[in-house]
Amino acid sequence: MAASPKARRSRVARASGPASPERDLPLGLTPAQCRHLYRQMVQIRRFEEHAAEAYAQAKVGGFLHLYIGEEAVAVGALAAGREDDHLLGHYRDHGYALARGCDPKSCMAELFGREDGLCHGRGGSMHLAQASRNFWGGYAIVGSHIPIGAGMAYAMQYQQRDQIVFDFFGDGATGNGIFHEGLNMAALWNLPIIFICENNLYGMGATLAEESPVSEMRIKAEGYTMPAVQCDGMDVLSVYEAVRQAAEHCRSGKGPFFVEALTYRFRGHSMADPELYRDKAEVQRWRTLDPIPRFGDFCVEHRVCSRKELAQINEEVEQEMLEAVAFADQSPWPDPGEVDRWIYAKPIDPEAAFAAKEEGALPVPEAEPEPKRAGV
Amino acid sequence: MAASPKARRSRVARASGPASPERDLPLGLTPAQCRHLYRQMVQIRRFEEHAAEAYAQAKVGGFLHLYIGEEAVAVGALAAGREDDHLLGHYRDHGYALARGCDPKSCMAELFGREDGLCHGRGGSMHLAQASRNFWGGYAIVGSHIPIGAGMAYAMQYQQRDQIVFDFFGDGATGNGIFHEGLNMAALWNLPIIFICENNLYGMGATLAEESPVSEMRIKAEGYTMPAVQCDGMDVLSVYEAVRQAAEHCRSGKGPFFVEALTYRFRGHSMADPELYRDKAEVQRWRTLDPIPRFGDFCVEHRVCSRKELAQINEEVEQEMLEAVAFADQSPWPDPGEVDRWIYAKPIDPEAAFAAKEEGALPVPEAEPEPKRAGV
Amino acid sequence: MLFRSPRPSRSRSGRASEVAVVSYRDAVRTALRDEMLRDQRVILMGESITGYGGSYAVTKGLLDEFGPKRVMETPIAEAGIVGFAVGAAMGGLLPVAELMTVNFALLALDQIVNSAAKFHYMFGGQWSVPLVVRTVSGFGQLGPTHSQTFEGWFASVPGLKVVMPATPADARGLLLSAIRDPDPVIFIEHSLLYSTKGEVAESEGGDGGEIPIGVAKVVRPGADVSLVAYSRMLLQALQAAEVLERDDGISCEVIDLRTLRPVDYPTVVDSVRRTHQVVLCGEDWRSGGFGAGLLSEIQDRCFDDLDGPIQRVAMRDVPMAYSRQLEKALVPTSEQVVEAVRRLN
Amino acid sequence: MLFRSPRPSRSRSGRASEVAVVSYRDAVRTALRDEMLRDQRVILMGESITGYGGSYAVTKGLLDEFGPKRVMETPIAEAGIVGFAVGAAMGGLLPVAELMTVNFALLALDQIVNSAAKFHYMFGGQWSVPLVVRTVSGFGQLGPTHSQTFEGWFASVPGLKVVMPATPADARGLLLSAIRDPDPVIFIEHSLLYSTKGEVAESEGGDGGEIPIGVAKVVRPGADVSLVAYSRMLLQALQAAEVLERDDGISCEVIDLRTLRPVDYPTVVDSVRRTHQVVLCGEDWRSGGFGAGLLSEIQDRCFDDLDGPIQRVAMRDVPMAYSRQLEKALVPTSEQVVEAVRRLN
Ligand SMILES: Cc1ncc(C[n+]2csc(CCOP(=O)(O)OP(=O)(O)O)c2C)c(N)n1
Ligand SMILES: Cc1ncc(C[n+]2csc(CCOP(=O)(O)OP(=O)(O)O)c2C)c(N)n1
Ligand SMILES: [Mg+2]
Ligand SMILES: [Mg+2]
Repeated sequence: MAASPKARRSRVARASGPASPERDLPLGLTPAQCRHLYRQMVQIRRFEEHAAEAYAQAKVGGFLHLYIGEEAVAVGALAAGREDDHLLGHYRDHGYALARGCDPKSCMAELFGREDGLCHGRGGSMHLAQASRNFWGGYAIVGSHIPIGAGMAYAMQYQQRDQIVFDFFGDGATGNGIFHEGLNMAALWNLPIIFICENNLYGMGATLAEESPVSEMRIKAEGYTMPAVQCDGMDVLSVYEAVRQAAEHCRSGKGPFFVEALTYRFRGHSMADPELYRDKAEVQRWRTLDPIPRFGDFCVEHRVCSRKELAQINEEVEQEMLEAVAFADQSPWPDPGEVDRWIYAKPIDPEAAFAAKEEGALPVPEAEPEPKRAGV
Repeated sequence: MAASPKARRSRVARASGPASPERDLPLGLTPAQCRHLYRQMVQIRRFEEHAAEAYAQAKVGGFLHLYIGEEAVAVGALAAGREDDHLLGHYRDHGYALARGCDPKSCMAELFGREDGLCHGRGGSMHLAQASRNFWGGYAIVGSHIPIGAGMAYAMQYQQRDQIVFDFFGDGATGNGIFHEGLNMAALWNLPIIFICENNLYGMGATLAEESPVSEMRIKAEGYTMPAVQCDGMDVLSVYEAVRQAAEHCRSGKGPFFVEALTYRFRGHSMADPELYRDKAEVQRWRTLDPIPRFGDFCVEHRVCSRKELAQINEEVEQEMLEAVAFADQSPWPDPGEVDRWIYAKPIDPEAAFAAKEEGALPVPEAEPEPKRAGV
Repeated sequence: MLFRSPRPSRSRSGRASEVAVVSYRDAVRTALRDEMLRDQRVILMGESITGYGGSYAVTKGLLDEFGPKRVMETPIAEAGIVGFAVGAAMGGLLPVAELMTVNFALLALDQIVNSAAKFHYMFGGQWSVPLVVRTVSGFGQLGPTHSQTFEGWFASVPGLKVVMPATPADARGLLLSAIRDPDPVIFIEHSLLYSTKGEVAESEGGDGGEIPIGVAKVVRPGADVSLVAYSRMLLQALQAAEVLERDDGISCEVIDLRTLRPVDYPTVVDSVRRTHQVVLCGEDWRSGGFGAGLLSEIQDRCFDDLDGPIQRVAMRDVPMAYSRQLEKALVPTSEQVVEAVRRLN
Repeated sequence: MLFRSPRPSRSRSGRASEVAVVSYRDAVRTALRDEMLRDQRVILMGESITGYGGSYAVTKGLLDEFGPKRVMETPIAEAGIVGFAVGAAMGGLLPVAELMTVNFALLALDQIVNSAAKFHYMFGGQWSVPLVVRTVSGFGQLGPTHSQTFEGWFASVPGLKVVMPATPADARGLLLSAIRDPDPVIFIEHSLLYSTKGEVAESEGGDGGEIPIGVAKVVRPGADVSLVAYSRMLLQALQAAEVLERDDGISCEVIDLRTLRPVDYPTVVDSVRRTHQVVLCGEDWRSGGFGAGLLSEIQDRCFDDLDGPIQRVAMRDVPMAYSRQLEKALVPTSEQVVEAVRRLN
């Protein structure tokens, strides 16, 4: 039912562009950049493999959605933007966090529900976020962050800032009305936002054909007069190229852009998924397109680094992730006495106000340190 | 900002097709049919003019949305279907009711909030409905009846019935996510439903350009691989032709069809509308395209009837509407003692059940006459 | 007319029911299956209910048995799903729409409140909407957006019937009633109950087996305090009742409401008039949760019968946190039921 | 940084406020306008709020004054509007999103509950969502889908602040507070109050003028019964108090809650401890309406102070009918408040 990897890839324009002078690298990339891309993909992979292990040991609870197989999308896309561009994604969010440079320690601690987690254990795996890096979080109501991203883009436009918004979501999200409401607004107001649709052929157990009468998600953007391209989500350079084009478009004030990355998750939808709805053989076929060895081969072929150097990166990352797990293991639990902190940024205390009123003083609301917002 | 009537009409394929042998009528229409179309448009016009008067006299309360100017859409569209096809529309619904053949008396009584109203005064102007004519109502949450129509179409398909669904809504509804969810499902399951979008250039006070990045609503359907045509909503024959094609398509099992009728409301959005957002001159321009005199001229030119006969129809309709108002005026108010009737089709009485339990008898739920549903 | 209802063939109604011990999950599944066998108008629709088998594996196997026309995989479009199901019901079918969890039901709330609940009334009784919306509440480190439960909201809407079974037997019997009911029924299961087991009378293909909507059940008779609960909190209340009997010699009457709209007040009031003390046990937020409505009505009907304030056990008013330690501090427990009773005594 | 907050130029803060008699509608409009003058980060968005001037004419003229970047006409997309406003707030703006009526807010409930109310908590306090959602409740032959009011639902959600002003002065002062508040505030106006008038202290461009969220007001002191009301029901309660004073010699203390989350319980409890009798006045459905939550908390805090059951005046549990005669039979009135007090005395 699902298109074979081969058939789908043939629709994708292969990464091309001017070769870099040294070593023949495309897209003006430097070897250091290539090594960085490779390292980030390995980071995500190893982070999640450790997370899966921790889940099996009941150190991670609730939902755990792995990005394994799709690493090229977050890594390629974010490399094409700036570090201060705004980033939102869905619950399958470890890749966004790590590609944005969040510390794996704080990410892992969040999965473990610990105080040192990015969100102090309040959010968990689905809700990683780090405002200081303009990573505004993983969102778990499918599609809900699509208009939210558009709103952030509006705030940038309004304040004449040149940051743009990266908004990642899945093929399944396009069946929800909120996707359309968000795209419509982005198009109406010409907002600087890249919609990045990770088309991995499934929305949980639903196949693409069950979700959508069209198999190409980019078609859904075209109704909003939005430029839309597909790229090979198993090839970090293809993603990089497509999103670089999108980012230029957005940053120059030309409005929103839609990028569809054709990709595949190698693991189940979440750890609870028995994967009854797809063939093992299909998974195997896609595994042959694994973006990590594929880009590793590219690096070796283009003399970015040797196999040994790749292995060394792998080893460094493995160390880093072992440390992340150890850190998370040792991080304290959040204090249950603080469970009602952060309900409000400006808490209200009617008892105090009443007491003050009794004493004749008017209740003056306390000025609190203003919580961080992007534009300020 | 809004396109001029002329510019818009030029995009519309004019009604054509094989001429009828006698009197050169297009689309195989008979003179009797033409007179019927004319009469129905006049009925809607005069019904609403009387309703507006009654509103000014505070006999009609709440919201009153007039269809005046758009009569050709409901009349042309419903003439292209069968009487047992299913019909749903939005709150601007007097046209649907009358074009489906509902008695103006019961319609007017509903507007007056009387017991003899189609819905016994419970619904009011926005919620006319007559299940016995498969008119399933006017709906007032914008777009909400779009998936509902799709669901009815599914019920027809499932039961292998050959009725199709007519689902009317406005341009404004296409900005709501529910529109997309409904179209997506209709396309996915190849359902027999005609989506009829009355593009009247405004969604309440919002202009088309404020609501949508594309000015042609049919474009929004194309993303669902649904055939979509535009027609001249000020020309009953153009609508008839487009919807006849759509109905054939749907009835033969080829799936959903989208018809965009380019039209204009001559009156405000509702009676409360001060119409600050549009030019009087624009309204005047559109009034020159009034579908009633226009089709009257057509009838005379094609020797369907004489001017005198047209005047006679007008006179008959006027009589009918005076009777409708008199009927509504004399209809009794609903009994306030019955205000809690129809909350449930099968009411539950815990007191009775408890009493029965106390006496040792098991509470057996009463079998009630099953309420009407379309498929049964 | 294409179908008759109920389809008479294959019916074994009238036959004495067999009793089996089954899980809550299986009780729901077999109720769906039996009703689909009995009446061709019954269809299922929802997200990941076919190939995946349902996110809690409730609909596993039903696609294979009934095919995609009757077990429909839908897009992730909660409002559309309920709207579509309303239309299918108006068109003559008996749809059972699954919303994966009650959290996502917020997206469909307009269709539930303004369509399903309203049409019978607003169109003057011309037709009704025989729809079942099945959904699930529950928690377990699911985080802030996936741990909520909104039964109080549904239960405040005229036109809806709201059911929350606690046991496999009630899950079956009430689901049969819900599907056969001409009105829209919100049927809320509980993720932490799916693997619990209990005796269920099976009556495949038959007409019987219904447990009536709107009838509460005194699950454990008692003399001193009335514990009013539903869904998972019934188990907490029963546990508390044992502890209180054993350690405090307090005799608790435990009532399983089963239906939240309409509430079987006669059964509740009858109990309160005997015990003079009440603890209401729910899992939604304390401020304005379902228990608040219950409390309001009980104090109105039983003011002079009450020896002390009606107690409530409910979710703490916090958005919910992911971390295990924090979650523990928020969710209602049987210990809290015990404490509430002790506060009264 | 492009903007400073508050924009200091043009500010006349510190100047003694002038007092004028204005309508509730104008009080809302001028509060919006003044705050937009004071702080460039404030933007408005909503359906038909520009050329049309707002379906209740509240935003009339603001497009002309501030232009389409600050007064944004939106598509008919309630969920999108609130989601967008949440994002704009995260991006540094202070959006005031209008949902044309609270009935349509159901379409946006997910964004209100799972986005606006949750983010500060779920992301561990990293940022907040300084959003105001303005919407309107009310009735008047608007029929079954357009006459509802859901304040009880909003008020049950941790993370939200919920405000329902009854007077022009409170409409102004609370709206200023709401816009300046870093948390999401649901600000519910009432269509039947727009033309009522009252004294309002104007302080254009200044920093003052706030009325604090979370503080109730004793509008009429009294000794015998506490009437707790908000929004339009405040007027009904005041009318009832007059009638009861005149005809029955009963002295009613009337409290305007003003804020529904968090509720100013100290003020309510203080009153109840003096009067020993309470009538709660609301317009949402009796079963599980806002008053139920209020009642639950009051009986908990004041059980021993109460001389009789807490009374409630509320909407009858019916989906609402269009016909004038039927509507009259459903909506709460001052006569019902009088009757409720008489039931207690
Ligand atoms: C509104 C809503 N409905 C349902 C769900 C349950 N759910 C979580 S993920 C998912 C599938 C999403 O698929 P897609 O958008 O393709 O993303 P992918 O998981 O494939 O990356 C579903 C149905 C949800 N979280 N939110
Ligand atoms: C969900 C929802 N939002 C807002 C409204 C208020 N409203 C009623 S009609 C309308 C405009 C609809 O425009 P369109 O669909 O173009 O239909 P038209 O009135 O032009 O025929 C609006 C915004 C509503 N009824 N429902
Ligand atoms: Mg997917
Ligand atoms: Mg329109």
